[in-house]
Amino acid sequence: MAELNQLIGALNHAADVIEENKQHLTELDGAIGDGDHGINMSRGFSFVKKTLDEGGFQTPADLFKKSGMALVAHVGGASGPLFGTAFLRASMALKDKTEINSEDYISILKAAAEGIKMRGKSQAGEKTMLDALIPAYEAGETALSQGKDTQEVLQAVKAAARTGATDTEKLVAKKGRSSYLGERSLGHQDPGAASTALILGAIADYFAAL
Amino acid sequence: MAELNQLIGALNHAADVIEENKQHLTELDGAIGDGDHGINMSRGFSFVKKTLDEGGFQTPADLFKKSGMALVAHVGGASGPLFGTAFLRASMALKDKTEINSEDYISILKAAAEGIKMRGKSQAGEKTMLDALIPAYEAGETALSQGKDTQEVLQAVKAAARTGATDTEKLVAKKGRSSYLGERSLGHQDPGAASTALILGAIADYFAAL
Amino acid sequence: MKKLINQPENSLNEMLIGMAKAYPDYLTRLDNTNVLVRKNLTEQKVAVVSGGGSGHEPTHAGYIGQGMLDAAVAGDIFTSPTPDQIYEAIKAVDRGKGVLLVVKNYSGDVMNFDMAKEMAEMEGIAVEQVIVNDDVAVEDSTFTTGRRGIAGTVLIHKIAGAAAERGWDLQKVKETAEKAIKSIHSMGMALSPCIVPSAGKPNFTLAEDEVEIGTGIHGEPGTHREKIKSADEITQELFDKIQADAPIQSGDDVALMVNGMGATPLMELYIVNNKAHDLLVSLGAHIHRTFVGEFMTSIEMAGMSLTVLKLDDQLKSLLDDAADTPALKVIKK
Amino acid sequence: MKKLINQPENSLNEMLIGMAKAYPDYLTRLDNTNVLVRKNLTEQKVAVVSGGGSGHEPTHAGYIGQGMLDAAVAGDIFTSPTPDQIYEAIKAVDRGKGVLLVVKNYSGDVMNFDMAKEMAEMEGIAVEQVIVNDDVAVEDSTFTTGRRGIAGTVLIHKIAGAAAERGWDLQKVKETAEKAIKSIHSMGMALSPCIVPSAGKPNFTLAEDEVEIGTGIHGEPGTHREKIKSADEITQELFDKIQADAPIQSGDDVALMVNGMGATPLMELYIVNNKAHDLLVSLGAHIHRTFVGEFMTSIEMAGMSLTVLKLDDQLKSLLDDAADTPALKVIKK
Ligand SMILES: Nc1ncnc2c1ncn2[C@@H]1O[C@H](COP(=O)(O)OP(=O)(O)O)[C@@H](O)[C@H]1O
Ligand SMILES: Nc1ncnc2c1ncn2[C@@H]1O[C@H](COP(=O)(O)OP(=O)(O)O)[C@@H](O)[C@H]1O
Ligand SMILES: [Mg+2]
Ligand SMILES: [Mg+2]
Ligand SMILES: [Mg+2]
Ligand SMILES: [Mg+2]
Repeated sequence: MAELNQLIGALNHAADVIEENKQHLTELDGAIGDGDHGINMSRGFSFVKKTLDEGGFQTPADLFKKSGMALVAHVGGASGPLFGTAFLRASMALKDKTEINSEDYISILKAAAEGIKMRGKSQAGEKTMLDALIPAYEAGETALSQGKDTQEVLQAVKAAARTGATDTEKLVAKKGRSSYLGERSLGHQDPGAASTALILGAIADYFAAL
Repeated sequence: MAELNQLIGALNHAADVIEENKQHLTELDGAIGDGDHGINMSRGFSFVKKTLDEGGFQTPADLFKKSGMALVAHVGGASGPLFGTAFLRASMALKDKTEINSEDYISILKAAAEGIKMRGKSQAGEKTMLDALIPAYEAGETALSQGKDTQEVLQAVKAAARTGATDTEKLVAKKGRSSYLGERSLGHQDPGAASTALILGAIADYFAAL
Repeated sequence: MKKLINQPENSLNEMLIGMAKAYPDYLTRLDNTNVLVRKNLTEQKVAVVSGGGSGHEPTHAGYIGQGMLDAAVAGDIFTSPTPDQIYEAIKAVDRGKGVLLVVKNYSGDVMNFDMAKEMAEMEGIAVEQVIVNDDVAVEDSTFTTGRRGIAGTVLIHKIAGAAAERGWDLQKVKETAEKAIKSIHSMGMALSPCIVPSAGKPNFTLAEDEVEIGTGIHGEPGTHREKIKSADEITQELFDKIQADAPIQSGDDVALMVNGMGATPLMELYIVNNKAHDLLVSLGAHIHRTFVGEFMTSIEMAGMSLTVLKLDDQLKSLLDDAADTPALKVIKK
Repeated sequence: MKKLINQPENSLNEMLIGMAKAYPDYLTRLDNTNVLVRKNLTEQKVAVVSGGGSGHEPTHAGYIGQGMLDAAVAGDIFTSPTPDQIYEAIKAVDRGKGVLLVVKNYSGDVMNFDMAKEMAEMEGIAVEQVIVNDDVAVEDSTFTTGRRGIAGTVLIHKIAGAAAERGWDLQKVKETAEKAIKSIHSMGMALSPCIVPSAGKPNFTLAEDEVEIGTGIHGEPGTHREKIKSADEITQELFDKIQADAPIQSGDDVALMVNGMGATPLMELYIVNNKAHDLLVSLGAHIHRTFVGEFMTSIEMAGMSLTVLKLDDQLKSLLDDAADTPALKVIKK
């Protein structure tokens, strides 16, 4: 599926998409949180881009590790440790692989989700980024088991993440800042789920366009 | 011109007129001061009314003294010590007279003006209550020297005070809070001059209606 | 947005420099970080570190000094600081007796402090953490994020700081802070919103005759909105909510805090204090100490919060211990 | 008008009760007056009394205590107190060594304090008076009322209070305060107006992009209005006006105060402090002490004032003397 250079391209594209959606993410967070999710993500991913520009990565694992460190150090808020942990877990799952295939992609998404669960003491159905990420890797697993090709797997992940994010509107928040609203969080999309769907979508789009 | 009872009536009427003009005086003060002159005067004169109701005055001097003390203790701000001193000086000027004539009236206005000058370190032309009071007693002196009767003297005082107050619009404030505005105080009537004209007008009206 | 700032993105940095310049005897900035550290650290004591998003000044750095904090980590405005920053603070103040982190219960703060704790522990530093969750406006539940930490946190700084200054060990300092956290309850309200400089517009709106009850310190929605009432009625409403949660008994000793959110004048806080005292006294409580002022603000939000801390003899004496910080000084008699 | 009050006409009274309840160790209310008096008056010292209109909290009563005021007389909001009240304060605190009145230069305050002084002198009490007029926004002239007294007054309380606490006699306390008054200069600005509760509406209006430069502490008009600029530019503008009036020379020792008017958050005051420090340092001044916070407010006006006090050795050491009051504490090192 991808070598180091392509992974760098994919992450760069994801960072651009986050930047384009800064305002949108902030508005989502404004409705049920403190209105900074777009700002946090844009700040964090601008440092990811800086890391990507500096280059010098040994392996995909190294790439994810350094990107994850950039996220941990610059996103702040709740999403910083969560996306950071997700990237660091992805890195650990890759060990010293030099390129990754679609199976690897799904297993790093799964490892990322496990990391978020651990760090956030959270699980599916609590109206968080997990509600985009878990359906996404599950859809990927299904596609793989049906023998779909890489592009199809990536598109299945993208579509499921998007649907998962949209469906968070039907959930009552149990974790994060929006949980303070209880029932009042219904009818709003979770910003972290939205940014997760954007990132997974950007990765799929990048490889589709290669 | 007046015995104790009529003086009580006149002061009562003056207090009512101040109360009716509370808002107006406050607006004048809002333009070039701190917007409390009506509030201060209304509070002070409500205590004058209380003093008048309690009664038990020995002489006109006693009446002015107790009213002056009420003003000193309840008006506050700049106008409190000034109107208070004015009333106390009026009281001193009356000594133990049991009734007062129009000459007495003019001389207590003059004594009041002297008290204000001393207390306020002020003089004519500085855009203060003196610019209503000084022309008022001067008009009264002229009327007296022309042999006018009591009602005519009172009306002359009223008219001159009114004109004096209006003419403060043409003065640059040199004393009191409005002096901080310098030239910006031009075009506005001095609130203390306005209240002085109201009081002297109310006294004239009271005796005219007897 | 009408503010005394320069470029919004420089506000945090300029504020930290401005604080360091204001209090050179108390604190100093750790190079290349948003960490302010106590000058003349007391050797041989547990260090107490707190932090969180900025915009709550004087919280947190205002409480650096004798008997309170050894370091404060400033995040961006209303955004938790990152683990690397917290880690730098821990390293800077550890004197070999360990470090207590006082964290407000927000997912972001908890997770970032958690990661920093892990990083410090990997370096062999003993770190413990307490989570302040005094806001009774939010439902208490172990299945959710639970209650927010608000103004009561300042009194936890005071108590943990005094315990550390006495030379107690990390475990005892932590247990004492946890005891105080169990006994502290707060509830706030807002009259008007606040503006995060980089956002440039208010984070919520209220009608001219409306107040929000139960607001957090970032303008998070509260329990409900209502028509504005008298200060006495609003104080009663907040107090009842606290009382429903943690009933005051006759004879209880308490500390009371009336905290201003930023734009509400002291005059109004004293009027609220007048009523809050009456309510406590009518229940038979003894008010050991009263704090009225701006302790944990929400930029320029108008509003206030009430905090009631039940005291045993130990907590009383820790509150009475000397403290010498820019924003809170207790002079021992 | 959105305020945490009950009946507007009760605000002053409820505020005073609320203060007395908050600080029982520091002050007590004189029966049937609006006077707050220091608990445990130091015997055998000159008493220092201040006061003025309310709405400037923590001024004046917040400065009652060791090393500052012995009594504070509260007038109605933005209205000078009356002579009878001031007289009661003087009588309550005189210990036979005389009383110094610290008065802000407003016609009303000056005349009411004058009358009270006359009343006390008739009773044989030695009374002296100093008039603070630090506001360089107003032209200085002996033919007019002259300059207003604003936030610098708090530092005069500190200095006069320290001098009295040292046991100096009335004449020396007065002369020291007068020396400090000659060396203190302030200038303020407003971002938004304030509302006197009994008036119910703002005392002036400013457009969304407008600020008023040179405003007094009652929302009195300043020197001019202008489009809002950066914090650095506004600080520079106020500072230049102070500097034009009382130039700082290289090597001068100064105290700097950045005072918040009520609604302006501490964050912004620190940003201003950052710039003000730079300006002083660039002139070669040595900043002996910095005060950042709300010392003399204008109810809930947004804005700030700068105060620069030039110090000789005597004033430095008086500023450094211990003070223990609700709103200002100096712990002697
Ligand atoms: N415990 C948690 N587990 C998983 N995701 C969480 C948790 N807490 C918060 N989140 C995610 O973080 C997002 C908010 O991120 P952000 O706004 O950047 O941080 P903050 O809430 O601190 O302002 C939420 O929309 C949610 O998806
Ligand atoms: N030194 C003075 N001499 C004479 N009158 C004065 C002096 N200072 C102020 N005044 C009068 O007082 C009036 C203001 O009174 P008021 O608003 O009640 O007090 P304050 O200015 O303290 O709010 C002015 O309009 C002016 O007429
Ligand atoms: Mg957020
Ligand atoms: Mg006035
Ligand atoms: Mg946030
Ligand atoms: Mg006034």
